[in-house]
Amino acid sequence: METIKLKINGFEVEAFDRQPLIEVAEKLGIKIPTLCHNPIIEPYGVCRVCTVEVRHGRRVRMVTACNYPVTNGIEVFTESERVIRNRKMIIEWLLARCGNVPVLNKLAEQYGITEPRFGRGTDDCILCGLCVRVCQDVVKANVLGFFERGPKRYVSTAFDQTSDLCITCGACASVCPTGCITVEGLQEGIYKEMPMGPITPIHIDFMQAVPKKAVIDHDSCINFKTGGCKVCVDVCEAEAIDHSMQETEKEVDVGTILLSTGFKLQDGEALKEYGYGKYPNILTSLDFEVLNNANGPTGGKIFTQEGKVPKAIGIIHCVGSRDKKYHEYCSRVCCMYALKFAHLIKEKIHDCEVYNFYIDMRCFGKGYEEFYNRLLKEGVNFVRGKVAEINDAALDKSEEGKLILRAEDTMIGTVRRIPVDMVVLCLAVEAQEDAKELSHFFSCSVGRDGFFIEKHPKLAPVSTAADGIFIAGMAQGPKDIPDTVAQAGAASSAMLSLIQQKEVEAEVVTAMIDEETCSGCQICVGLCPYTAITYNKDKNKSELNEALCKGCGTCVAACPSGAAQQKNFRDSQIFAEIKGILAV
Amino acid sequence: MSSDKSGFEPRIVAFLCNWCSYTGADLAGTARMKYPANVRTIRVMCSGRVDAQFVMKAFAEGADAVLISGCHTPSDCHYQEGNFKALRRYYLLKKMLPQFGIEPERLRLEWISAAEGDKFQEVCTEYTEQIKKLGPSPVKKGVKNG
Amino acid sequence: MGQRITIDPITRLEGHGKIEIFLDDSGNVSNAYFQVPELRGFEQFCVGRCAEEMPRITQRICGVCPTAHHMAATKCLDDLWKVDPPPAAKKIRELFYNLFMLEDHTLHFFYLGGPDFIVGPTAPKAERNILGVLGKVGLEVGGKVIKARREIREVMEEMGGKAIHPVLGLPGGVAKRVKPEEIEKIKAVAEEGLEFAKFSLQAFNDIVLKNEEYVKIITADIYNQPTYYMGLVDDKNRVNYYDGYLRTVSPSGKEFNRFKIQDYAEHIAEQTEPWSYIKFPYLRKVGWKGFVGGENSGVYQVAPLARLNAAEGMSTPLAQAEYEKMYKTLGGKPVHLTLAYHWARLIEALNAAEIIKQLANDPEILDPKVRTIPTNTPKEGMGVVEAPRGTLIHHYKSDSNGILTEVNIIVATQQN
Amino acid sequence: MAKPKVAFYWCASCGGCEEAVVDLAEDILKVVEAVDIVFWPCALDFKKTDVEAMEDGSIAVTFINGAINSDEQEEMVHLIRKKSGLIVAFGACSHLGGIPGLANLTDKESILRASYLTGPTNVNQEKTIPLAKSPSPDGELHLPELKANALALDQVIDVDYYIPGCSVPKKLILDAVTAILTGNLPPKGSVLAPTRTNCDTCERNKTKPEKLTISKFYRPYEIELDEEKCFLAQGVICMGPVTRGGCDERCIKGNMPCRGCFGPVDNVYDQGAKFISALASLFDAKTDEEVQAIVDTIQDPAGTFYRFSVAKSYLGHKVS
Repeated sequence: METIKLKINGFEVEAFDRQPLIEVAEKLGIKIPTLCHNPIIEPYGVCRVCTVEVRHGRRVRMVTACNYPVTNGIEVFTESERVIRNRKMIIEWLLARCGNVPVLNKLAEQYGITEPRFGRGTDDCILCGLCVRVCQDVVKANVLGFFERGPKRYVSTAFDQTSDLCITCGACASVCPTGCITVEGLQEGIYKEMPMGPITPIHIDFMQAVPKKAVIDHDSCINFKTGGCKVCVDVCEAEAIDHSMQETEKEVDVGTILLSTGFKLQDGEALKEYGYGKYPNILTSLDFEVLNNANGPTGGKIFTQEGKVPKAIGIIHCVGSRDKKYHEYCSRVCCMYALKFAHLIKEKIHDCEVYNFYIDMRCFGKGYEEFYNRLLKEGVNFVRGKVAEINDAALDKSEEGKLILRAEDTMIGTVRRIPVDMVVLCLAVEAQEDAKELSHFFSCSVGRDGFFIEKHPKLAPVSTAADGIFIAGMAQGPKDIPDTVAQAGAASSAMLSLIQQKEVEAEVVTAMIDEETCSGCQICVGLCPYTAITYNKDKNKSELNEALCKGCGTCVAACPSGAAQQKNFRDSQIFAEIKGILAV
Repeated sequence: MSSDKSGFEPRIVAFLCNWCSYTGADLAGTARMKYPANVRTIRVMCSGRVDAQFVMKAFAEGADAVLISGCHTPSDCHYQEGNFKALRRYYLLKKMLPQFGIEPERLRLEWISAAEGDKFQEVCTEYTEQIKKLGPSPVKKGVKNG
Repeated sequence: MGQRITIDPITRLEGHGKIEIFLDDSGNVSNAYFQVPELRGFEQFCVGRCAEEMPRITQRICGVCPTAHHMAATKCLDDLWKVDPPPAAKKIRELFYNLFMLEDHTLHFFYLGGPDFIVGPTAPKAERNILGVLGKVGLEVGGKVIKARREIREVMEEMGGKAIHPVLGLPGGVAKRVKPEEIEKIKAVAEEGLEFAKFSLQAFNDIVLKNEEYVKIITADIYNQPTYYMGLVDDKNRVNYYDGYLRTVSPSGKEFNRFKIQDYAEHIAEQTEPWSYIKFPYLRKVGWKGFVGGENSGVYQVAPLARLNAAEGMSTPLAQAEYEKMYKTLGGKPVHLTLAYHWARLIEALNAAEIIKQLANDPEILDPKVRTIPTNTPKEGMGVVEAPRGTLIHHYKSDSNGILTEVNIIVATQQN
Repeated sequence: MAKPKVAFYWCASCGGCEEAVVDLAEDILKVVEAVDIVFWPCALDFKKTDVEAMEDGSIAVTFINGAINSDEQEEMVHLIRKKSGLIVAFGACSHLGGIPGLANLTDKESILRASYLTGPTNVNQEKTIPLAKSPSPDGELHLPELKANALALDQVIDVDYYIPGCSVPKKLILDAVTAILTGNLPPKGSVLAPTRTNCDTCERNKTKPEKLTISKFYRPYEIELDEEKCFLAQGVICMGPVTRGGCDERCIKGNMPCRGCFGPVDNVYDQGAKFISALASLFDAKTDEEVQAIVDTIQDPAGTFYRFSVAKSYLGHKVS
């Protein structure tokens, strides 16, 4: 593209030929006021506020900067006397239509207009057309348009009816310079759905995301609704955005697989006695983690829902864990993060009373017990006993608006009643709902609690019953970050060594099928969950793949010919055992 | 061993799967839980390995009762579905045993997980009591094969 | 005290027997006891079994006449489930059954009873058997006997799985249809069977009837046993092996009664003696008077001669002619001579061969519909056939699931 | 050279085994030529005393069929054992106890009661039961004493070989005789039949689905029986998979399922229990209720799975 030279307010500047003047000025840091201009929309030059003076040789003209294409050798004045005079007039005319719009009043103030000569109108739309253009050109929803002509001109939807075409993207409202367009209920809805505030369809999931890359939310992106917008494509200098990319399925051959599907936090509402979902100031540990996060909605400040700084916070351990009603297991991580919460609260709100309700303190790791001791010194309250109930039934004025925790303090042998402003529930960690389905898919198994079962708790803690399938992290059972990292390391080493081996070690208890006595009846074939047995039609024999066999022996028991036997668990061995144990 | 009911000490053969029930029995042991010595265990890799022949052989050898124990259904089985095979054989065997004059109560199937040492203890204790009440296996009374 | 003769085991009998003969001081027979020294307990151990398995279980009562038990049991199941087999199934059963009658009668004649005549009753015991028969009649003829029998058995295997302990019968039909490609062999065998039956009668004629010695033995007084006779007859009172009415005639040849199998228990009763495991059936309405013959004793006979005595003729022309010839030769009906059973047997074989030929040429036998699936709830059923050795009755009671609760079987051997 | 002496004897049997020998037809002549038959109650007129007179071990081989259920049979087989070089258990009854072994699922008292006292045709007010010794006007009469249970031959005497089947197929008899005459015999105790089960040669085995499961059992009379499809795949109990082959699948070719007369193969002892293990594995059921519902469609498991082998099951008989 050809480069030309021009002067703005006396500064010489280089620009592309026919580049909009307002862009060139902006590059120089010269601000030209405008109401109807938005860089993502084609300039329209309707509000006239950006009027500037352009001289070319002897020719002097007043033009709108937003849509004036620069040419070589022109000289521009954005704040000349004539410009100011013209602009004043333009603003006054605008005020004659919209006398009470803040953005106009602000401009009027800037240009020293106190009492507009043509009076103040009561409309609030300056007919800049941004909304119409964004809806038509960008969003491509074509909902808004101009109607009537001359003084009666106005913006609306077809026949002034609520339009079915409107996708409630809110683009019109966001571009409207006067703020006269609002989308009813939108803000409210967004905030309710997204406790951390609205996010744009294109966003980075969270600050610590790895990889830290933007993603487009298919459901809220305008492009996926109307085919329009693509503003992001225009602005992305790296040209990294491609809306046409499709989800694809890829088949990858691998030798080993790691199942590290993580966990899910128990649903707080399932525990009725704790009133989660009923009282707004009862948070789950994850809610609190968000609230407390420096990147969170409050910037890391701890507020109650009412925006007050809490004076007392209760942290309840073992919610749903170590509880026959929910999960019998210990979730393992709660004690330590509960202590961390207490510590952070104390750090942020010095005078806040923090109560930790616990069954036992399980500070089992390196440095953990020391941390607990530190918290004791910091003045955190520890109550040994389970909270029986949380409600808001105040007994006197001082308790009003507070949450009342009732718990037995087994240390002093009495039932306590503790009013607080906020409660944090340390909910149990649970196995993923689809873990079982996944286990069938990978021929491994899950335990009663839904976590993947390791091959041996001590000797093979990262392997599963299925060769080549490994597990790590919370998918295998509750564990903290150091343990997870250690297990992940172990699992990946095990996987690597398996790959390096190039040979697979067979089970010592695999089955075997004697070809001489197998009659090919095929009864065993369908019984093997590992598809280790196949029927060889030509030979009329069942054949066993020892590498796949896990040694359960089901086929051996079922084999009507006794042709299938299991190493170390042969029929004859078991019969001898039966005889032996009944001998006396 | 005395065969009269008062001093009768039954002999119960228990087939335990390696992953759940045997480990459960192990746990009972490490937890110092006592269970009656009447229960004599045989470890198999999976309850699905238990052939009905083992049960009949045990009775023929004079067992007063047979316990088969594996991982809980439906999903605990280390081998995915061996326990179902045990379940199916169990019901069919139970239907047949009376035809051979053996009370069906002398065969029992229990799901005991690796964590249920206490259940293992309970089952053993309770079953031993039950068989004590039921009396010795009729196999001892009969003359073997004429 | 007189002398005691024990014949143990009785040989050339398809079953177990023992005879104790007591002689008085003068050497005459004072008393003889036919003892059956075994009891396997079918009437008890069939209880608890699935009714439909009876044709396959009860045939193990007798491996020489398994088809008779198989068929009696199958018919009993029809009655138990109150189901009527399709026409083709009935014909297949009847064809199969007559094949069996033909084969068994000739077996009996040549292998078991016949040696006495063919080889001669005074021949050394090492020769008084089928091998002796072969020696006497020559290998060519003997080969013919063996071949005919083998071919009949092969056809039976084709139709019923096995010749010994077939698997043909199911309540309401048969397990397997007869296919067009199989019928040709059956027809051929039917033809040969008929020739063979004729040949056998001829052999009897030549070897026995032309020999005055033998005729003397047959007609000898000691083999004259006047009793009641029982057999299955059709509507026209002709001999039938597969189905019909049970008819008894008195020692003088008059019809005593004629009844359906469902009423058998009114007419037949069984006597137990402490010295034999076998029971002794008798006519309930005449009563048990001990082991004596005559009008006043309920003892009756079954099997070929009894059947002929109890009927008024044969259902096929050639057999009818032979029937008439026999009665004419032996002096009119009824014939009480025990050894005439051999003659009657061969007449029946001829009759069976003629029936086989008829059925093999009946196109309806090829109909693929050979089963009527039972839908009624089973309770009680009875079935009867004429086994080669005589009337065979099966009677079952079951629970609603078809599991047997009571079994009563009256086998031919009991009745003689 | 003298022809080897051969004998046949029967115990609790039906005569079908003799019939099977007769069914050798023309081939019997070859056998007869090669041997000297010295005892065969059903076909030859030799008596017990003839056997007693023989020298010990003088009979080269005796084929014994039938189960043992009386003291007389027991005595007789002991006598024959003494007189014979080889004893061959011939047919399902002497091999496995056979159908008479079904009596072991009941007891002697019930058998006597059902046979002589109850039933529609028994007239027995004196409650007469046959006795081992009974007086008669002519002297005491003797009957063999019935045993408490029927036994297979090897539960009474030492058996060298077994020829299975009910009935025994022609080919097995000829093969066995040839093996004995030529001295080309497998180790003692062998069953002279194939080492694999029926499915090995069964035509219908091919029709099994890839994964065989059964959700309901039908009794043979309840459905139309497909003449080509595997019985198990039709939901009909067939003992073929747990039964030694060699019978040429005669019953199956007759379109009826196998009932197991050949007994189990070498690696299996208890045919019925093994069948339970195999069959139940195929149930399409995962809960107690589902399993029970399928089991409810199976009638008389003992009488079906042990049709021929009650005597040779681990328990051998009903125990109470």
